[in-house]
Amino acid sequence: MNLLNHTPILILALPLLAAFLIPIIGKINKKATGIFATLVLGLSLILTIILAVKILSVGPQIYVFGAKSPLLTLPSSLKFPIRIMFQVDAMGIFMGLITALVSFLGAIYSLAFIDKKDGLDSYYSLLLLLTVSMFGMEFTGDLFNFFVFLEIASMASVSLICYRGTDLGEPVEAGFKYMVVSSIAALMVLFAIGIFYGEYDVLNIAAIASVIKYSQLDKIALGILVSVLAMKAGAVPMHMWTPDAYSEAPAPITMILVAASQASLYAIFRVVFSLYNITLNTLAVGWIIIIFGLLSMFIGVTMAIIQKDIKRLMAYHAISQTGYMLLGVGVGLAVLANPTALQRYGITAMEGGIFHIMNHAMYKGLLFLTAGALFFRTGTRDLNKMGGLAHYMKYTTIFFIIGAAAIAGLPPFNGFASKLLIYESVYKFNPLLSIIAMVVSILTLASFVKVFHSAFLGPKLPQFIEVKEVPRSMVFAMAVLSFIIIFFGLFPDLIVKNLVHPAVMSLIEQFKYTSTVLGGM
Amino acid sequence: MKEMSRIVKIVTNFIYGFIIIFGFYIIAHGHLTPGGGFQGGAVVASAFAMLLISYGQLKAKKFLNINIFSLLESCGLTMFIVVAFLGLGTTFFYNFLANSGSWFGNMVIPGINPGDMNTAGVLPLMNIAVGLEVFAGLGIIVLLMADGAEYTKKKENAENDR
Amino acid sequence: MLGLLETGSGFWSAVVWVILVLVIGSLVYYIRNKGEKSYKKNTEQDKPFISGNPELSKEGSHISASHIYWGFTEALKGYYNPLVKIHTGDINDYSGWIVIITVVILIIVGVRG
Amino acid sequence: MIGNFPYITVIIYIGCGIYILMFQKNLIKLAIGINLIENGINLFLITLGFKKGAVAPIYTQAPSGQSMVLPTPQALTLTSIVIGIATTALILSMAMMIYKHYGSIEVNEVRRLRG
Repeated sequence: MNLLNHTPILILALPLLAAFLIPIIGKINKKATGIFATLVLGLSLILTIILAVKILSVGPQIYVFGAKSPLLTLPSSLKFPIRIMFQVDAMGIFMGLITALVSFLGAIYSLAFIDKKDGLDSYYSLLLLLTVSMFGMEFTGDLFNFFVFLEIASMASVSLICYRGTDLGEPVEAGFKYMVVSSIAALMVLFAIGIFYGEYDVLNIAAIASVIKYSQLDKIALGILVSVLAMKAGAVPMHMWTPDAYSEAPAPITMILVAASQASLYAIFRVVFSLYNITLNTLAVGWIIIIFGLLSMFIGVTMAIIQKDIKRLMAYHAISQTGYMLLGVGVGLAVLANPTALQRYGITAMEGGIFHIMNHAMYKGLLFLTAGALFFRTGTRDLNKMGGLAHYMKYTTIFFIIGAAAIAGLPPFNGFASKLLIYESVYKFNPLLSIIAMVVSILTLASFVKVFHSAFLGPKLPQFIEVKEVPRSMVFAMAVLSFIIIFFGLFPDLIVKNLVHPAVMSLIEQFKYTSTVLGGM
Repeated sequence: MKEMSRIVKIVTNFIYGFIIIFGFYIIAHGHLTPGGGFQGGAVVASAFAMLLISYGQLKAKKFLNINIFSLLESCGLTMFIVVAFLGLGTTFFYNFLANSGSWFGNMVIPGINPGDMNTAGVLPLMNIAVGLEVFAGLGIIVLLMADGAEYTKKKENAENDR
Repeated sequence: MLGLLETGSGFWSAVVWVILVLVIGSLVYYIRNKGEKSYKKNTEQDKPFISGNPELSKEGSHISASHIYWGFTEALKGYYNPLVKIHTGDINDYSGWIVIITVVILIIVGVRG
Repeated sequence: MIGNFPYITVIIYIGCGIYILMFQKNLIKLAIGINLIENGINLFLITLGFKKGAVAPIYTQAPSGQSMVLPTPQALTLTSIVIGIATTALILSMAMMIYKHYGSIEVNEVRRLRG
C-alpha cells in the first residue's frame, strides 16, 4: 500500500477523523482539543504541499472512491464514470493550498483567541469540518458531491458564526441570515445538478463537459449556477450577508470564511471554464461576470468608507477585492473564444485574477486577525471608541500596516503585483474598466488610512491603559501571514510562473480536464 | 413541557421499547430492505422524542443524558470514518469485506429469495455507525430544543406577568 | 532575473524597487542631514503651532472615526443615501435580490445565447 | 401531458417557497419556505429517476428480465433529505436563539445588523 497514492483523500480524511474524535478528546481534556486540531491541520498542510509538488510536476491527479484502484475511473464495459471521484488539477490544488494554510493559521490563532471554555470541542470540530468541506469543494470531480460539501460548508460556518450566540443576539442574527441565503443557494445548485442529470445521465463534471451541448436547459442551469455561486462568493448586489456574517464571526473564523467564499468563486470558474468552456457565448457570460466584478469593487469600497465597525469595514473590503478577481477572470472569459486576444491579454488578466485570490486570502486574513487582536484586548469593534493603540500593541500595528499596504496595492507588497497584472491586461480589453479598478484601489487606501488613524494613531487614551500585546500564538499566526505577503510581494514571478500559470491553463484547456477522467475519448 | 396524563405515560412505557427495536431492525437490515442507518436512527430518535413529550422535559432528563448521547454520536461518526479508513489498502471507502467469506462476506444469491443478512461487506457496519450517529444526534437536537422551548416559555410568562 | 514579473506590456520587479527606495532614501537622509543645525529637541521649537491658538488636550485632539471623511460623504450624499437605504438588513430583501439577479441573468443568457 | 404533472408540481412547490422567502415576515415561516423548495427539488430528482414499468433496484427480489430503475436519483434524494433535516434543525434552533435575545421572530425587528 503506497500512501502517496492516497494523498488527495488523506488531506480530507485526516481532519474529518480528527473532527469526529475531538468530542471524545474534549471529554478528557478541553485544552488538548485545540492542540490536536492544530496538529492535524498542520499534517494536512504538509500533505497538500506534497500533492501540489506532485501535481505541478506530473499532472492532474485522480482519486476514485471504493474502486479496485484509485485510478480506475471507468468501470469495465461502461463509457462514463459512475463512481464518486476526486479530480485535483493545478487550479484545485492552488485553492487547496490557500485553504490548508488559512485553516492551519486560523487554528493556531484560535488557541489563544477563543477563551470561552464550554463548547471548545465543538468549536474545533466545526472548524475542522469547515476545512474539510472547503477541500472537498475544491477537489471534487462530481457535481453532487460538490453540493454535499457546499451544504456542509454552510452549516459548519453558520454554527461557527453563531459561536458567541449564547450571550449575544447579533451573531445568531447574522448566522440566520447566512443560513437562509446559503440554503437557497445550495438548493438551487441541486436543482441545476438535477437538470444536468436529467439531460445527460451523469454527474461527473468531466463527463458532462465532454457531452455538453448548451441547449435551453443548459442555459437555465448556467444562469442559476452563476448567480447563486456569485452570491456565495459575495458579489454585489447579493452581498448583504457578507458584512453581517464576517463581522459577527470570531476573527479566525472570519479568515476561514473568506477562503470559503473563495471556494464558491472557484466553483463559478470551474462551472464556466471546465464545464461549459467555449460552448457558451463567452462574450455575454464574460460581461455578466465583469459587471458583477465592477459593481462589487465600487459599491463594496464606497460602503466600506462610511463604516464605523472595524470588521464590518473589512468585510466590505472583502467584497470589493472579490470584484478584482471577478473582473480579471471575467475578461479572460470574455476573450476565451478569441485565441489572439486570449494570448495577448486574456491569460494575463486571468493570472492577475487568480493570483489575487491567493493574495486576498493572505492579506485579508491578516487584517481580520489584527482586527481580532484589537477586539481581544479592547473588547470593542467600534472605531469611534478606539485610539492610540499603537502605543500598546507594537507588533499588531506593524502587521496592520503590512496588511493595509498590501490590500491598497502599494508596492512592494503582493497586492500590487496582482493588481498590476489586472490593470495592464484589462486596459487592453477596455480602458474604462482599468481606470475604475485604479480608483477603487485609491479609495481602499483612503479607508484604511481612516482605520489606521482612528485605531492606532493619536494620544494614549485613559481607558486603554491596561492594554498590552496579544499572546504569542496570535502574534505567530499574524507573523506568518505577513512574511508570506512580503515574500509574494518581492518575488511574485515565482508564484505566477509555478502556481498561477498552470492553474490558469488548467482552466482554459478544457480538453485536459476531461481527458484525465475519460482517457482521451 | 409538562408531564402528560397517566394514559399517555403507560402507553409510552409499553410502546417505546418496540419502537427502538423496530428502529434497530431497520438499521440492521439496511443492506437488504429499504431503509438503513439514517431511517432507523430517526425511528429510534422518535422513541426518545415520545418519552420526552409524555414525561415532560424535566423528568425525561433523568433517563436521557445529553453527555451519553454526544459520546455515542462521536463514536458512531468515528466508527464510520474508521471503516472507510480500513479500506485504504486499496482505496478509501473500499468494500474490503464483500465476498471475502468473513464477516458479512457471503456471496449474494441472484433471483427471488428472502435475502441473506451475512452479505454486503462493510455496508452493514456503516449502517450501524450511521444509525448510532443519527439517533444520538437527533436525540441531542430534540433534548436541546426542548430546553430552548422551556426557556422561551418562561420568558413569555414573565412578560405576561409584568 | 529573480523577481521579474512580466505583465504583457512591461515588467515589474519589486527587488529593483526596493533597491531604488533604499538608494533614494539614503540620498534624502544625506540631504536632510545638511539642513538647519540650530534645531534642538525638548525646547520651544518642539511645540505644535496652531496659528497662535492654545493647544488642545491630548485626549481632546483625537479625531474619532466617524468624523474622518466627513466632507467626502457629505458631498456624495446623493450617492450614499439610496445606497445605505438598500442595505436594509431584512432577510426578505436578501432572498429577493438573489431571485431578481437570477432572473436577470437567465434573461440575458436566454436572449444573447 | 399527465407525465408532466410532477414537473408542474415541482414548479408550484419552488414558487411557493420563493414567495414565502421573499414576502413572509416570520422566521419560522422562512424555515417552512426553505423546506418547501427542498421538497420541490426532491420531487424533481425522484421524477427524473422514474421509469415506466421498472421495479425497485433490490437485487434479490427482481424477477429475471425485469428492468430496474437506476438508484442514483434516489440516493441523491436521500442525501438531500438528510441534509435538509440538519438545515431545518439548525434554522429552527437559531430562530429560538433569536427569540431568546430579541424577544421577537419578526423579520422587521431582527435587523440590528444593517448599513
